Amino acid sequence: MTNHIPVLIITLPLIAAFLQPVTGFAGFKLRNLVIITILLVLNGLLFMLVPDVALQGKTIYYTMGASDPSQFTQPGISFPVRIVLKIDSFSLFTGIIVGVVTLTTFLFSTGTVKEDKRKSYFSTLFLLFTAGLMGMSFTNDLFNFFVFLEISSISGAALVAYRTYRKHAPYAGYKYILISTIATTFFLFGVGICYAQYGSFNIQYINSVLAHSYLDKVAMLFIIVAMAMKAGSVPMHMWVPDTYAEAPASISAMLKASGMVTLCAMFRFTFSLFGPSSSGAGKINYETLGWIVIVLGVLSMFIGVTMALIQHDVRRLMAFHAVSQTGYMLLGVGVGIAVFAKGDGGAAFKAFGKMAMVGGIFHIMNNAFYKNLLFLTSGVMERRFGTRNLNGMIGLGHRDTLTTVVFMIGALAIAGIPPFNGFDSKLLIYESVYKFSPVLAIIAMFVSVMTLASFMKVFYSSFMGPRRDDLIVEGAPLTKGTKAGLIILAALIILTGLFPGIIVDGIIEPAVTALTQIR
Amino acid sequence: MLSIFLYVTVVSLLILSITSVIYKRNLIKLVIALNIAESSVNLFFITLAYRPDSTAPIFTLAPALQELRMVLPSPQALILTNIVIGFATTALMLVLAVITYKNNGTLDIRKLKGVEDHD
Amino acid sequence: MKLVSLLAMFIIAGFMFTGIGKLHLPGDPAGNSNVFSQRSSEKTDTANISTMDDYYLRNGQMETGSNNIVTSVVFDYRGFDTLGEAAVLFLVVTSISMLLFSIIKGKDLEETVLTDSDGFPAGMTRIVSIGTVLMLPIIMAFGAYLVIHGHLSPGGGFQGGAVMATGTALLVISSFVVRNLQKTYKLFSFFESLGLTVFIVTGFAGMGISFLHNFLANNDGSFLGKVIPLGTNPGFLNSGGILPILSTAVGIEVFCGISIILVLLSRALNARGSQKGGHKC
Amino acid sequence: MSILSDILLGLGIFVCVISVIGLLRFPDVYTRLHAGTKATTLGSLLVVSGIIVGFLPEIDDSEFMIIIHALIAVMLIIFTNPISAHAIARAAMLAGIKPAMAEVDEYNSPSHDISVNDNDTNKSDEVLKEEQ
Repeated sequence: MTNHIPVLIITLPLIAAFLQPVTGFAGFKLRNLVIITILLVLNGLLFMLVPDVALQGKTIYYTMGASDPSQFTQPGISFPVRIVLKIDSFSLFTGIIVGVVTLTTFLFSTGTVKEDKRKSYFSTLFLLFTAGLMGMSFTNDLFNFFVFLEISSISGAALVAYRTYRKHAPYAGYKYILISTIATTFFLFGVGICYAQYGSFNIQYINSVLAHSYLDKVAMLFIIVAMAMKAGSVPMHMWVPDTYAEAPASISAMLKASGMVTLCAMFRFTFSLFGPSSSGAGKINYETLGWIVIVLGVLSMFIGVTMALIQHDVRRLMAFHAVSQTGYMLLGVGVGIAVFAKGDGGAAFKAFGKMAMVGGIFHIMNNAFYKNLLFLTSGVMERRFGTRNLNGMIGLGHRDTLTTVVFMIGALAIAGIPPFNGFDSKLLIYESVYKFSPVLAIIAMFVSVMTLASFMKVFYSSFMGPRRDDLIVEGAPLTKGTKAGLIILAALIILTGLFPGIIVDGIIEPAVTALTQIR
Repeated sequence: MLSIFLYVTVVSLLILSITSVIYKRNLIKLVIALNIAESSVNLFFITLAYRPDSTAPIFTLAPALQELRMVLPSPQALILTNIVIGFATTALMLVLAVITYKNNGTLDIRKLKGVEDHD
Repeated sequence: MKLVSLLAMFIIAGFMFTGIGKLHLPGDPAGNSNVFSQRSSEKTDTANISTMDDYYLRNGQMETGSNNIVTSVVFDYRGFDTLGEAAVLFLVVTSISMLLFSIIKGKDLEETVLTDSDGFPAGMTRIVSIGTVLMLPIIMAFGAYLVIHGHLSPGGGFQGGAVMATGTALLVISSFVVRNLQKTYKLFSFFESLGLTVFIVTGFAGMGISFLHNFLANNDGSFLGKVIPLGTNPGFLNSGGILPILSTAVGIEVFCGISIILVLLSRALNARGSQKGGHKC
Repeated sequence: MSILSDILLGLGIFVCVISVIGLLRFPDVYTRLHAGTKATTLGSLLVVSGIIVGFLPEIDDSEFMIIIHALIAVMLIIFTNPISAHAIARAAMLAGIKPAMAEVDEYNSPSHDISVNDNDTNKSDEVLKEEQ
């Protein structure tokens, strides 16, 4: 059974979702138990793969329906004819993010989403969202990636509109699916151009025969634009505040995870699909591409944080911070891309480019953890006061000690204060980007300071101040599941912050190596 | 030049649909625009699969094996998938538009701009 | 903002218009157009093949036991895509019922059938009702034919299911109203779930070798496993391995899913809670 | 035989093109329905008969199948097109869409079993106008 792990990771949530009409009738306790078990099993399977894949650098293939599934191609032919799943260190890294985020988010949502008939639909869609994100992480087939992208975006849109009684929630869902559909149409166009030239959909095969023609660059434009649109980087970030603000708190966290996975996929397409291959003649100009990514990143950072400073709505504020944090990752990886194929034989890449990429990729993981924690605590705040407006919140620190502590942890982590995990990845980015271009590093630090200021505002206005029990709408204590979700994320933030070496050496460094290795 | 005409149609449809996404304000019309974009992608794939003087890739009642030429099968399978996904997206968007109309009393994007005001 | 996006659109359009000149001409795709010229009877024949599609055309018939190569691509070679596609449909049915059950409340969940003096439903005219009664069996039979013969002739689970769902659409527009929405929904939802479960369980049944492995094809010939002769043949219903099973499962799922969407949408548009008459949306 | 088939095909396509122009040019639902269903019924009938006539001289198994399919298609078109046109027209009337540029007396007559509320009609017009 061990060599079937890749397909089990994707199909287990699918089965659980398909059986929801049955388990949903059997009572919500059983249903929650089943889902938590499935998500725990998923995490277990993912961590089972860590010794083989991340530490020893093996690559696991799974060919659907073939007589020998662990082979990449069938005997006698040089190209894969079936759908292939591929687990290398980078996709495992993506999968671990998804696994941890879905587990904690579902634990949180057991206590916060109202338990009624529609909750069954909620958990079905949640499981399908998980399956879509897992499929996006592990598939090695462009069209299959498209299918899973659609699964995640449709379930995301439906979940954004979950609270239909709110005035604007359906419109936010509409906006999300509109953007997603445009993005997936562009993506499919890029896939079609790749297929027209090489007659295949397999990422690894296309990369091995890539000719770096003009059409490839057009295809790359389409695919990168689509991915950036879904990830919410700056020119296409208009949908982010509306959707993140109107969705339930746990779904905002899931949308954030979806953005992270899309970003990872964008990096994977940049390197593994359109990266340098052995056969190609005219290479893609990596320096230009890197600078484009860097400019997008800096714009995202700056616009995101300046827009966040003036917000009075806690969720919109956090959504703009999500845009701003995306900028850090784009900056780190962009510096890596810019020096990736420089003419100095990879000296600059070894000197600081790889470190910048490690910083950027590490920041994806850290950001997924602390941003989720912040979104979840904002859910608690919204629930307590019945509003998202910061002017209507005061003195929550007197009531909810746990929420206060975890919000503090998340806010300090996002601002890059030691000893939390945001500090480690931001330090890596600052150091390496400073060697590339000092101005960029200074901008990044400035944005970090503004982030701290913005979160101090939130903390001061909602947690400090006199105790006002008359403003509290919902005073029931948090359930065990909600607390467990918050505590797990906070513990992960502190552990990653205290021992960054283990994570970087164990997961991040192999992931970057797998991403940038030249076939 | 005539043979490239199909590709020109594909690109024109895509540009048409994206332009109407930018300029139209009615939620239902946006759905129609996205459907046009999806049709353009479907046409693109079907164009890639075409071979002259070929039959559909079905052996039941096909001509004899020696003179058999068939069009490429996998783009057809893919656009089958894409059509179903497009149907799903369209249905969900229409439902969201209906509920938006019930909540706000309008389908005009300009009047729906008040998303940012909380509560 | 609009000007910026329009400018970006024009840049992308420029890229596309310069790009399409470099695409291969329609009717001149990659691969060998004479794939079948030297076909031997071996099971996996790799000579004279340069692309994935050539492989499908040349070996698909023998490997999957299906005369229709498109079906064998949909359900066998790229079966995982089809699983995802079925999941998309399930997903959208789930989300639509989640969203619409928040609108349809109280009395809208149950509705009595209004009939005229001769027992036909009121609302639409007699012409439409009689036309529906006459057309419904033909539509259902044709849909079932498409589903079952998916591996022999053009068709398959999705197309057949959609054709069958047009029968539901006919019932809806000719005002054969559903008496109890909850019960109908539960019935359809059960069968939809059943179809998907059959699909995925069939996938797991081949798990001894690999997920979605076509373990029934080219067997003894008693049950869906007939070894079909190479090349053109009249088509045998009991060939195709797991393809007919998957096709039927998908057909049931699509029929029930689209029916749920149609019924719920028509009911939501006629919901009394919002406005009188249901034609405003 | 083949000349006859070509003539029939050409006529059918001509009628279909005319109906498309009608769809674009006519002012309201009812006249568009006229163009969209009646003309296409005739057009598809002509096209199908052209196909049948074209296949008649050299008849064998697969051609025979095509002819049978075409005949069934013709029968279904003849049967369903008028019914669907009727259903659409009635739905449009139930929805309160008035014919453009036409004075219809029986529209608001009390003998008609479905009465249309005038306020609703105006409102739906507003909704239609909002998109500009």
